[in-house]
Amino acid sequence: MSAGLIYALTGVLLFVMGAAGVVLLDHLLRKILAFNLLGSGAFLVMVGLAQRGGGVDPVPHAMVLTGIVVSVAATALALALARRLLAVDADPEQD
Amino acid sequence: MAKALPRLLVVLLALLLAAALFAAVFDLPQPAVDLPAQVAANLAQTGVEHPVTAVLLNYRGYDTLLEIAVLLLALLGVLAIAGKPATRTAERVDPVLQMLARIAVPLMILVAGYLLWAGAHRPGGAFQAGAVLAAAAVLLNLAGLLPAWSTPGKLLRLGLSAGFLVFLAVAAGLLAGGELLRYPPQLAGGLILLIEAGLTGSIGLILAGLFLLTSERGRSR
Amino acid sequence: MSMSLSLSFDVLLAFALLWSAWRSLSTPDLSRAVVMFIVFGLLMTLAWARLDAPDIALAEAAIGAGLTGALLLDALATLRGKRKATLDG
Amino acid sequence: MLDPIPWLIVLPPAWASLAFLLGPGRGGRLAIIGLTLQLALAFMLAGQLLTDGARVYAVGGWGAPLGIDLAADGLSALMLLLTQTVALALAIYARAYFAGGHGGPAAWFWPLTGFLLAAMNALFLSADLFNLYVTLELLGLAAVGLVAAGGGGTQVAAALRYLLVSLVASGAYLLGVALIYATYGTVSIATLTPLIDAQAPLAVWLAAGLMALAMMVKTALFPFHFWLPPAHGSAPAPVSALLSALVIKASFYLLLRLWLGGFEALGAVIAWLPGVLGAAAIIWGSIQAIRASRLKTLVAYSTVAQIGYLFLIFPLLAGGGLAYQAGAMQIVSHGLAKAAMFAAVGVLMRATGRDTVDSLAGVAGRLPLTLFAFGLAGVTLMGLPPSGGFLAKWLLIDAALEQGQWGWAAVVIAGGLLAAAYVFRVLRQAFLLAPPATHFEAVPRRMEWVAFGLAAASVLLGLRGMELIALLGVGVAT
Repeated sequence: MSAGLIYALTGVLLFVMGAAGVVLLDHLLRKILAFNLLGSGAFLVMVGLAQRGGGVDPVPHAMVLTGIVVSVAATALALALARRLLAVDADPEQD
Repeated sequence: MAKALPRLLVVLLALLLAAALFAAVFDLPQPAVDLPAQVAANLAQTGVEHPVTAVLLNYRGYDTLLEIAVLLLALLGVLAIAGKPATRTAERVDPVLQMLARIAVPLMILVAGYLLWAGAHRPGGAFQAGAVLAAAAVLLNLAGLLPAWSTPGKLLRLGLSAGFLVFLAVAAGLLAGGELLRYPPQLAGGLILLIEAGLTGSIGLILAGLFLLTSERGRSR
Repeated sequence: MSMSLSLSFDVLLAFALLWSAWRSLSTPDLSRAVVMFIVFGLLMTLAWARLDAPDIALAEAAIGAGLTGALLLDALATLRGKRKATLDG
Repeated sequence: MLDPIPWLIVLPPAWASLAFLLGPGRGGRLAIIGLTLQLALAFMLAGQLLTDGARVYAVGGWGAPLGIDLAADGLSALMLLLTQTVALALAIYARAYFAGGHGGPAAWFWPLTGFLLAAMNALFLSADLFNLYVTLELLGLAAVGLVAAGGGGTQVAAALRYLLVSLVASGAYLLGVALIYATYGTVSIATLTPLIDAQAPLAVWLAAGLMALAMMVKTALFPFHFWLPPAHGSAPAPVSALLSALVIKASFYLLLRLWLGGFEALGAVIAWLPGVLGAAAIIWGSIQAIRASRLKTLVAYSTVAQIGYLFLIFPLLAGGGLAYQAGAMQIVSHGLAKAAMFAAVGVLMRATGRDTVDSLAGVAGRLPLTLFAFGLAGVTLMGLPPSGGFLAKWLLIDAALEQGQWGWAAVVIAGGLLAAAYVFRVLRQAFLLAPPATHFEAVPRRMEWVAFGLAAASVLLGLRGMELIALLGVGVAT
């Protein structure tokens, strides 16, 4: 078993954990955490499986770099929305 | 109680998916296409020596162009929902944190410069450099040395979009003379460095903005 | 020998990743959850280094663990503050 | 000769970022100039494809699988034409709708819309699975930003739910891409298509399942439609129109592209499933639309129902008849009709100052043009001749009967009757006499004319069906 395969399998479990978490958890912040786990899982699968034979493949590296940036952008937007929702709920005049 | 059954179903589905994926992982054939070999074979024409940078800014540079648009878009989204800035009472600022920030921030700017320059030959590049710049801005904010932002002015908007605009201008310029994002090999190194420099600044500002636009720490009224 | 040693490190790291991920979803205290998530991000940095992906490791450390962590902590502080304000008010 | 393909991708983000530079509330004129150019480019592309056949464009000059390829065929040209047409009309509408306002939802409408179009144009032209992932994320964030803009409580709640659903779906799609790359070493659709057959390893089946599921969720197919009515129902009218007419079609387009491209050998096994879900969507969405008390909720549920027709084509694709053409026709006619309907609803809400169906009494006398537009759009949704909707449904029924699958034909007919029920519910209310003290706000005439123009186009589309089917005949370049 190669390192790539170990991390790919870890990625599978992280993805599944995150997906179930987004559906099952109630708190918005937890849903956002769960989505990030799901994303990290997919990234690990991508790089891990491409390198299951042991070599290094720069193509998925570049894809995951893109993915990480997309994911932080989405997380920031989600957090901003969550904050706004709470601000509106707490103080309806802000609407 | 009524929710227990669907929840159980979700967990079961998740486990089933995990099991199927495990089985799939152990049953993979040898890929028909050997992309790493092609990446290496054409590296000399890309203008950079580091294969990841070659993929990111030359072979698949179009992905990166769209990705910067994603970042800019997230910032736009945050701007679009911003309400009236909430006011906060004066923050206690930790003097140790403040001293740390004064020492660390110049260092971080140096590191960002190095990462940008290093990207052509070894690990590093615009994303990492921009992220370090953003981290420096966040640290300054936490130390009470940089106020949070409200609506950005014209100059800041220019800074935020400059990286994307430079990238797009290079793309359009190359397009006018040939094909979208097709660098002439002798110019590729210079153009990629130009793009990366623009991206570093804008990525730094955008990532910092995602924090500073939502944070209420020391927001000026 | 060193092969199996590094593989056992990988297995250990894999368990640490799964454990921190699980804790960040399951621990009842939200701020602990965020801290566990930042730990997860740092462990991911190690994993990328083990996968010979230093570019991703750098980005993960700065963006994944650093910036996302700061965003989450700041959001948490605001959520706490708001809740307190509504309770007091 | 000018190549429209790269310019269709470069133009929208260019005017979007310039609009951002100009500042809050600015950029409307820029958008209309940009969209006019884009519409001309889309027509040019369609003309070139009709004479020279489908085309591949290698970004960066590398060519797949090393670089990213773009591909234009009849279906992508049709989607591009629809998108630029509807967006240009809605831009004219939005200029009037947001006139005078620089804050709230108007502040960043133009840059957000520009990036939304950038994402759609890039998506319709991409032939690379990972590049498509980036366009999907771009599209999702732009759409969420547009829904949330202004920051009202219900909007933000709807946007957050929309964002989470969209992100999880994108994550599933990305995992699918990772599995495909692990199996074949490439993400280029053209390289993959000949490699995938029914003997493909389990990873490819899982990838196909994950990606198809992701696209069904993003298209809001029943039972994944739950996020759509709040998001489309709470946004400002021009935004609802963009989302309902165009955005959900983008993920459907991708599903169709994957189904007919790489995954054709795999899809045949479960083609009945999207069909059944589509049938359920038609019935469920229509019933909810009939019962809705808010006008925009009614129209949003009508979208849920109309999406269902798109999925009826999957069980019919493999057999005889023109199911593929029916699907494309439904995309275009619903796109025009739903944009018209939301535009009309925006006028009605502006005039009455209320958003319930019951408050429409007396509207017929005051806003006959807008009501006529609503009715014409309704004709398309019901599938009455000579509308585009009629042609789409007629082709569907024809394919179903030719293959002996008469059940699908029955669903199409039932859906038409149910659509008539909710359309006439609105019209009947509008023809009632208004209570004596009712006050109507004045609404810019331009908004009424845009709604009417779009609705008329959706009806007249049926007369130009042959041209569209000819364009669709331009197959994928190899």
